[in-house]
Amino acid sequence: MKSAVIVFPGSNCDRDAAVALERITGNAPHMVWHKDTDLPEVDLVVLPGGFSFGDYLRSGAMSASSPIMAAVKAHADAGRYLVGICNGFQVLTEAHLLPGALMRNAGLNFVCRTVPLIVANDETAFTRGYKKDSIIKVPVAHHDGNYFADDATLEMLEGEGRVVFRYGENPNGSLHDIAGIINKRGNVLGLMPHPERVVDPMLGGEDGVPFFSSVMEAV
Amino acid sequence: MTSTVEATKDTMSEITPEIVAEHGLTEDEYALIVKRLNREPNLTELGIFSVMWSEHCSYKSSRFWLAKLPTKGPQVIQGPGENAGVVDLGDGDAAVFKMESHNHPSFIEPYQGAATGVGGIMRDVFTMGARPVANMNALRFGAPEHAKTRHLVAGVVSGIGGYGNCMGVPTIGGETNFDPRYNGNILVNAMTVGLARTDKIFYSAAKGVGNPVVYVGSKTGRDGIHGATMASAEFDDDSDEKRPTVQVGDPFTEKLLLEACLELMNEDAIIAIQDMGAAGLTSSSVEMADKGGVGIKLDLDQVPQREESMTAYEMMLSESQERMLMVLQPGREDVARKIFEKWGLDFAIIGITTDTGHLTLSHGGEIVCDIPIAPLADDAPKYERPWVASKQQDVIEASEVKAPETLSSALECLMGTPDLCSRRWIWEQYDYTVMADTMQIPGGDAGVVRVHGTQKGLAVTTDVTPRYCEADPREGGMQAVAETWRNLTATGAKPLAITDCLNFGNPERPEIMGQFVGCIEGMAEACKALDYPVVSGNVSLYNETNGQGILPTPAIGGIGLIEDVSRMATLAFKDEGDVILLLGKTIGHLGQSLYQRHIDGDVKGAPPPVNLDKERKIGDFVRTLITNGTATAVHDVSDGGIAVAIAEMAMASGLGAKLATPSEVEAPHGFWFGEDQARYIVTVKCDDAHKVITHILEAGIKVNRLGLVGGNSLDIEGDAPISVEKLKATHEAWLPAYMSTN
Amino acid sequence: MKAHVHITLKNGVLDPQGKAVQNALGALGFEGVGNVRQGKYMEIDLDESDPAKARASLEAMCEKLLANTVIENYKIDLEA
Amino acid sequence: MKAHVHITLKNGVLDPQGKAVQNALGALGFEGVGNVRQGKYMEIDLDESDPAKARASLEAMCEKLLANTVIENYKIDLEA
Ligand SMILES: Nc1ncnc2c1ncn2[C@@H]1O[C@H](COP(=O)(O)OP(=O)(O)O)[C@@H](O)[C@H]1O
Ligand SMILES: [Mg+2]
Repeated sequence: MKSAVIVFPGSNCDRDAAVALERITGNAPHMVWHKDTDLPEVDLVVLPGGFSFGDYLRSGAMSASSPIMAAVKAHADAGRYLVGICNGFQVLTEAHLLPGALMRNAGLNFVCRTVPLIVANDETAFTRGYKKDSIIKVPVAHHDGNYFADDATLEMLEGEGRVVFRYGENPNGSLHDIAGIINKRGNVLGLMPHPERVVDPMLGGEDGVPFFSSVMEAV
Repeated sequence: MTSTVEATKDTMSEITPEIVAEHGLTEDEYALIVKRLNREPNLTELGIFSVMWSEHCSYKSSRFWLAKLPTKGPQVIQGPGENAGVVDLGDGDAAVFKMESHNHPSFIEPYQGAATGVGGIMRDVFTMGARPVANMNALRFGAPEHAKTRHLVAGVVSGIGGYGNCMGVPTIGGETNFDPRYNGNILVNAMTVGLARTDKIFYSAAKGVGNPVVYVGSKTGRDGIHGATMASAEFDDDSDEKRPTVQVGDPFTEKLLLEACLELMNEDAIIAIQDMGAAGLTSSSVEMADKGGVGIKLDLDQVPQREESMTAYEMMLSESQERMLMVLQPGREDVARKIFEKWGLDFAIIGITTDTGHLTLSHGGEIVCDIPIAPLADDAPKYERPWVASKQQDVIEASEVKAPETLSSALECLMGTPDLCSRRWIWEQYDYTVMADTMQIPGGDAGVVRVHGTQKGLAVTTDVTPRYCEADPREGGMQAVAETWRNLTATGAKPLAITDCLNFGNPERPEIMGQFVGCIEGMAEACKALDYPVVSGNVSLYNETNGQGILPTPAIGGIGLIEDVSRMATLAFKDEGDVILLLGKTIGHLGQSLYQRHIDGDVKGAPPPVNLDKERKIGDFVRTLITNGTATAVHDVSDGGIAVAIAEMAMASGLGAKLATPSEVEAPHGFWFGEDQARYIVTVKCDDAHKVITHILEAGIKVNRLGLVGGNSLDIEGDAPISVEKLKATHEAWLPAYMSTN
Repeated sequence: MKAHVHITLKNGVLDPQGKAVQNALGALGFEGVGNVRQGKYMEIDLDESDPAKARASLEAMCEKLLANTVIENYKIDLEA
Repeated sequence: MKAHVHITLKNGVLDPQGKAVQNALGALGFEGVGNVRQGKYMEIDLDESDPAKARASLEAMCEKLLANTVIENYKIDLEA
């Protein structure tokens, strides 16, 4: 599988994502600078975690209008896979590639914690390697992870099975305990927890491995 | 252009004794300046002298004593004197690290003060070519009941997180204390460890004449002017007046600066590089020139400025953050400019190195400063301040301290005190897993990060027990070093070197100076005995309000190397049936213990004595038990004694233990809560126990078999058992409850 | 020309910060504090001197970047 | 009674957010954008109906909680 990681100024999980992708897929991803306008031909694009543009104004807002984003949208429109992790999820909502918004955590503090995550849908390209309703342990580390959408949107997400991950213990006040959602077509997913940080048994588990290997099998 | 400073003098306000005093200089110091210059300085020059000769920059009260610390060893690549210390990790890897205080700014504006402290220490590390891989923070707050404490804790913690998290550097540990002696002067000490290649380390000595001096990073504003002199002044009740000197941190810009600097360091372009920290442009340019033995000429009109009509004085004294000064190879300016522009940062050539030995500044077409560099740096005043030794305290026998109703009730009480409760509320606000190399998260003996792409681990800890330092500065200084050594050892790491942050009261008072001297002597002795040199550090004096000094707090930051992270120890119990051993001798020393403080009600007496030979022998032995795979869990014994150590091992695992007090013990509370040094709790598999005990005894080390891991409560024979769950609930409760009340 | 832009959360969008402020004010002993909503306020200097053009340009800025119109409203005022 | 509170950075205090917004607007192709300063804006509902009392109480709130007076100024407006 070929992949690319977009590097925004202030991204800081770009290396973590690259290490995880190389470890699991065997290929090092392309690292693409946000000012570029072309994407290499890849199967998966990752918008990594971090504090792009310092999280100033709103998390993900400035990145969402970066030059590379047109190519990222085209990649998604072509049905290829796109995932946003943490800050990447915030970018996806700001770019309107996923509905809703990520607000300040209900407790107002940054929260770094390994949380139980429930796999709410195991039929997506990202979660086929998990079993529905199984509980995996994945760290979160964010300040703005409190998922908000209006009632109609929530109803739609639930009705269409688009809530992919739910918190077992909600760390941030997200509505419906939402930790990750997918678009209607099933190729664009955003989640706040960091699967790329749990792909090595020495570092607190491998519960993130199926996330990446599922996509690899899907392509 | 006029060529002498004399010509501009009459446009400057005359230097009055009041102006001299406002700059924190004594009359004698001013007289010395006039003598060295052979004339009166103008205001800009006076400002420059005042920051360079401040306690913060010149270490005038401490230099004499700092020289007593051992700084050498085969592992040391760079000792004190550079932006940070450097030690060898083998295979071409080096660790670059330092700790620094941001006490006064954090008291005035906790969020920004702490944030810019973290930003500053990270710059010290990446200036040397290292990518920061771990942050630590050592915090001291006033009494929980004090009106300001909660607000300060909230602000400091979110400031540290706000900066470190944005930089993408994991914060993997620290320490936190509360004591009324910090009511008016909190301590915020931040430490950063970075990784570099031994052949790619960058230094600050400006070499060569005619080389371009380059400014990069953020623009200069009127931030923190006189921050460095403020950091050296005592507080009084109208210190609110000093507020505008607070700087606002911009971690996003610093992240860009980090990436841009590391990118440029891959090119052959930098001769010297120095961050602009305290005293900004002044200290960076003077220090670079002084170390390289050259002069420097700056054209202040070229300095990127955020505000209009800034004066030379303001530009030289501004402490705007996120800036660096570099001397480049001539001809490489464009390579550098391109990189900084890519990252959206200011880049300006603002000067040139010269052969004059002078710092020469021009502004608006006039020379506004022309002073020899040597007196600014090397010839700064150095004081051997008078000191008196602290009074020796009597040793208190355990039998003189009242026994608790039950050991378990005392333990439960202790685990819920501000001194021993869980710091989770703090460290969950820090991203400790970013960079995906964190092997031990906060909550253990030391934080551990893997050296990226290798099997090596870097263990990091910070420690000091201020109440011991006050009761006996020398023992306290030794103990602080020994405890870091022990915490590193408990993970299986070989301790390599330390950095320090020496926080004390007003050195002009002989008792305070006596504490300083005692602590340094104790530290020096421990460093020598443990082959554990000091490679960097920082001194923060005048932590005093209305004549009340803080507890003497020489915070020590230690780092150690784990050769193979698959052979690392953690403190959590592993399996039912494992045998719990105590290594090291227990007398039951309760003087200055937390038991005394919380159960008996009064802290007094001598602190536990430190025996460095034993410390080393037992630690080395424990490390082999870890590296040969025999130890299943390890934890050192410190605050709260054996009972607390075992409780921490139980809570981390959810497993309980069946324990018994050794038959020869006369005062069980002394045994379980005494804070005797050089001890570890080690668990081993039941089958190995006999053999291990024999080996320990053969090595001449005292060992007690305390019991077995198992069940879900801590159960000391003859005492009331207590469930691990209950202990954990108590342990986790205090801090979040405290922080959520108003 | 100077512009003042207010960005506020739409009705029905939850406001964790406003809520926390409201609670904190109560805990500090301030009585009779009802709903608190927190928004952003920006002062923007513009070269443009024609008010109509400035407003049009500011609207575009708000739509594209300054506000997230899924959850936020904006209001533009030009300094006379 | 409803109050509007503006909290802005004092003159000379670095505003990283405003600076980043200014750069981002430039990158998006908006021309002639000068200085941008970002502040907070709060709407607070109060039971108090006496304007003088409301203002006094709001001032206390700003001093104690809403503004960080080390680096920020505040401005209180009461809705008629
Ligand atoms: N300010 C802090 N930041 C991060 N971690 C902290 C902080 N304060 C305490 N900790 C963590 O809490 C644990 C307990 O601290 P402490 O009692 O000082 O440990 P020890 O007795 O082993 O030195 C340690 O793992 C430490 O790293
Ligand atoms: Mg310890």
